[in-house]
Amino acid sequence: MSRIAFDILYVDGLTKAFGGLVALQDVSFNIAAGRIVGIIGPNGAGKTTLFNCISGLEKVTSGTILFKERNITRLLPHEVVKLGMVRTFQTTRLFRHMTALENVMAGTYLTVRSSLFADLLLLPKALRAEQKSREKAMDLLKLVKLDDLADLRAENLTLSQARRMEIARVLATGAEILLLDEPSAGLDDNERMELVALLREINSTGMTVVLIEHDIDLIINLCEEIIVLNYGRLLAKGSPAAIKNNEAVLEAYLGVSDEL
Amino acid sequence: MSYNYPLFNVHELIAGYGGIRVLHSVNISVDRGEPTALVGVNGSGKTTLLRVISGLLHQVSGSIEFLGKSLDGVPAEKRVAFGICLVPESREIFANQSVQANLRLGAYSWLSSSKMDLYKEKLDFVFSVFPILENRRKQNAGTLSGGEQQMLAISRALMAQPKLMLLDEPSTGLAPLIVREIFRVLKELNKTLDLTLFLVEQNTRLALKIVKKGYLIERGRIMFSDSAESLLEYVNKVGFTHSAVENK
Amino acid sequence: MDLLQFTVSGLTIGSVYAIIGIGYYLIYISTRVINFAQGALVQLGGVVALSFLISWKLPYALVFFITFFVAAILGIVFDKAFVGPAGRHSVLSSILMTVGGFLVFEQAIYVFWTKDELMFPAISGELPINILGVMIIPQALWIIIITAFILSGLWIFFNCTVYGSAIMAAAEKPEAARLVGINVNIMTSSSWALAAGLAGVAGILIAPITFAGGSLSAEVGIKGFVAVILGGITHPLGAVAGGLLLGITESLTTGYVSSAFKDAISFGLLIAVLALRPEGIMGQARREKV
Amino acid sequence: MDKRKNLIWFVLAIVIALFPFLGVNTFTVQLLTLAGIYATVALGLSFVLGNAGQISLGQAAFFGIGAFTTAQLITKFQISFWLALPAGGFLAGLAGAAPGYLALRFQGHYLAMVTLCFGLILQILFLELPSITGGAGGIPDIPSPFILGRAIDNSAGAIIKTFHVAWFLLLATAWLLNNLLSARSGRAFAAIRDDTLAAEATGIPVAGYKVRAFIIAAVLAGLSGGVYCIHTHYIGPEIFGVGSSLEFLIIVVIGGLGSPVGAVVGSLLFAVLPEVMRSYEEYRLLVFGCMLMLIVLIAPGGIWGLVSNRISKVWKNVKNRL
Repeated sequence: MSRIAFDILYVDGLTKAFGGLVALQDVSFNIAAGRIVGIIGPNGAGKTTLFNCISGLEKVTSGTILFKERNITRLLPHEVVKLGMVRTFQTTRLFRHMTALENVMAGTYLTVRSSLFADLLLLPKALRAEQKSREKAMDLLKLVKLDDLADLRAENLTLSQARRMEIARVLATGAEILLLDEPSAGLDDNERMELVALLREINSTGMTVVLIEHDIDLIINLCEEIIVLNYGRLLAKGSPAAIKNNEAVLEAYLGVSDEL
Repeated sequence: MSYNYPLFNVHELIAGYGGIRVLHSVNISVDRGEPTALVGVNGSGKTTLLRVISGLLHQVSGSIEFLGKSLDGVPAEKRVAFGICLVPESREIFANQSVQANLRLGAYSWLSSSKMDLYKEKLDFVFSVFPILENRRKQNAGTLSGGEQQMLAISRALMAQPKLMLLDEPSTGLAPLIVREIFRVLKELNKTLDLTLFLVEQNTRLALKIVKKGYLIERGRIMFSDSAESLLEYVNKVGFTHSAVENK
Repeated sequence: MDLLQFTVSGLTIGSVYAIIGIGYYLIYISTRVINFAQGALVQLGGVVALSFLISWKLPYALVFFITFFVAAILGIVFDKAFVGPAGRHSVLSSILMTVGGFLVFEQAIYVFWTKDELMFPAISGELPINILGVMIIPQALWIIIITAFILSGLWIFFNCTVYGSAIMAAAEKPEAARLVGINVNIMTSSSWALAAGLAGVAGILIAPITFAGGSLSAEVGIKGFVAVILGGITHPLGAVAGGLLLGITESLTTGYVSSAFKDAISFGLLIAVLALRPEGIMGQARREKV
Repeated sequence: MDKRKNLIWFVLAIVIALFPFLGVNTFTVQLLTLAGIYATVALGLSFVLGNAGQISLGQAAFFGIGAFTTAQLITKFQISFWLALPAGGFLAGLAGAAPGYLALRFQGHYLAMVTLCFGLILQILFLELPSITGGAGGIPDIPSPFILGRAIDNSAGAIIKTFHVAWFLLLATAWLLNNLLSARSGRAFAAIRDDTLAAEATGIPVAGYKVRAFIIAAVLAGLSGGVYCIHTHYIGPEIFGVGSSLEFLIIVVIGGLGSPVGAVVGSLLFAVLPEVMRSYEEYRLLVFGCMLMLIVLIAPGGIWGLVSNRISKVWKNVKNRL
């Protein structure tokens, strides 16, 4: 597979403090376009806070975030999405009164344009947009194997279906990089394998995927590169094999072995 | 020390949130006075198990027995009087109240005007365990440092006169020195009081140092249980992924 | 001397706002609900008390206690039977429910008692007393004294008794409260009872000034809400600070600007303060966890 | 599918056009005119609460702005009703942006309170600015645009024409709103209602849509205010206070949140029921208050929610049997 060798995401000296509590301290790393990268770390290591900062949900205390060589440190969440970076959340966040299809159609908001005025009067522009959005959403539902559940209300989806629908929804935004926060949480072994296959397939189209995970097996299995956070600091970054044998990572997870 | 009879038994426990199952047929048995640890990476269901035992979460099926009696239908606030106390991971101290008020609330389940002597005695005991809390007794609990908050959380549980203390990740977010201090105290308490520790930890090596027996949990299933020494050996061998499948 | 006069009358009405505001605070911290029906409970307090005073000829002090208990029981029932179950659906449901409660309580008063504004006897005398050049009606003095009494009582209750401490613990961290053996349901009911009871008592205090039964006392109830938001609904002293500030602002506006725009200015003040400092004057900012 | 939908709108238009000529007495026509006016306000409020997931407890204020603007333009400036009506809607929409911007900072209970205060402020201004609103006396003698040269007339022709204005306005706004809800913008509103954070993370500019939702609702309220003033020929400040806001809230919730049909059902009920049980007038609001509480408790979808559930069940049964 050919890869474009440029850093799609570049984080430099990122620090985030909540009052006196420092959640992230001087975290720097880069992610090459087209990669599939895992972020791991013990509870409270700052993984989700990192995603919140990158996606514009939290204001950064100091440091810089570059996305496609553009400074996005101070952008609002929907502006970041507009540039091509989307995220999911630890708990599934569905538009629960809408069908699965409508959820994904909502994701096409940025990619299929219309206007409030056209929508009000049902002008041809609005009808065309509707058609296009529906087709695109249907394609994505096929990709995540939910096309037969398109008309089911989102609140009736199972957890595994809901997570796949979320992935379809974020793909619909025309993103170039996906940030997934614990996509496998609560899934059983089969569903995990399906998820891994799906993420591989998405990645094979050139999409960059970054995921936070508790399931270390899944990460080692899936990712080309792993970032380890501990106490808000970058502890290690490297290939799965290197991370597995890294003494610092071992200690972060298992604790030190000296006497009490 | 002899462990003659079981303190609590978890039998074929299934539990979760909404439609999501977190625990699948968990079986655990802990003898009185026998400190036990439950280890496993985060997200494997450790906290959920503690929530079920303490009554904050209802199981889908299965049962828990405490001193031979079923805990079915006993709400969390009543389990405290039975002698079950949970020290939650986030400490959950009452930040807007003073240290002493927090400790007094710890004794809520048995405190009455006729038992003021016992209350004073318990308070003195707790202050002897963690002298720093005595200095801070008038201070708002929210102003304590992380380590002091953990000490307060443990002390508050001690005030309830528990027989079983469930500890959820007492080391989270604390500096190594303080972690060691707290673990030293826990080991002490287990020896001197009629108190059984059931410890949930990510910091596996440390946890296995102060207990006799350990359970390894992975994705909501108990993989196996063994003496602390053998479990420690196993964990050191396979590394932090813990997975029996992956590392064979 | 005008300034002093206005300040005193501001303190009087501000005290009542504070008492009502504490009710909003208690209910909010315990159940995360703003009880829009609180104003109607103020109104109800006045009417109930009037019935006991006039028809039953009960002594004033006793009427305070009876009214408190009537309102308190109403508060518990309203929460357990209506607001609690509705709140499980959504925030909107709980808002609609308490707004509905306001309407029902208010209309019930109009239908079953009276639509008129009724004269309500003051605690003692009507003739103003001259204190240091400031003319004060006895009722104003009573209001300030009783408020001080209630506030210090509440302070002792929440800071020195286990029960008060347990109510606060259940409000702050319900799960942790259960873990030390506190029955959280009983504690939230206690909060509702205390809040509703205080609204009823505020109704008695204010009735000699605003009349009982009219819509004025309901408006006082809404002002109590403005007060607590102004002061900060997450802070125990927010209602007191907000209430006194609001009372004085109103009375100065009435004195120096115009009484017609008094309310418009207080509501505008609220919106302005909220826009600049959403957590209120004394409140602490909260962070939503994602 | 779309053709069938268009047919429904067409049939509704014919029904509205013919209704007054079907031998109904003028009193009923007037009553239904009022229901149509309420329904347009309710449509907007239902949209804000049910579709956009925001809260407004001061909707009557926009109704008032529309009514006072239209009435003043007609009486003081002798401007045609047809120009005055959109002007009222425009001003109301402008004012609606204010709570819209407040909604960016406040949610839930706070937003409820802030909009309530907004309504209270305008209620006071309506009363205390006599040069604009006529003060406590209000604005009397608002002429019907359908009778030239006479101030007040309850001629049958004018009553029927006012009915047509009210209901065609309702039909048109319902059509527009329905279009909106079935298109891209509608999904954006619904997404914000269901999960604001996820909507933002999906790239929907939440702030803009919140403001738009309030403006749309305010315009609808403003336009119906304009129709209201030529229906009653007199407007006073008391009709546009927080009490009326609560009544609109009752209409919307009882009818069924987020559904245009629900808004109409609620309005019909609210206008007609008191006439049916006239001898119990003083119980009116008590009854509606109790209904509000019961609906919130046991049927959050409102009366229309219950009915439409029933219909779709029956429809399924019929389909299965065929």
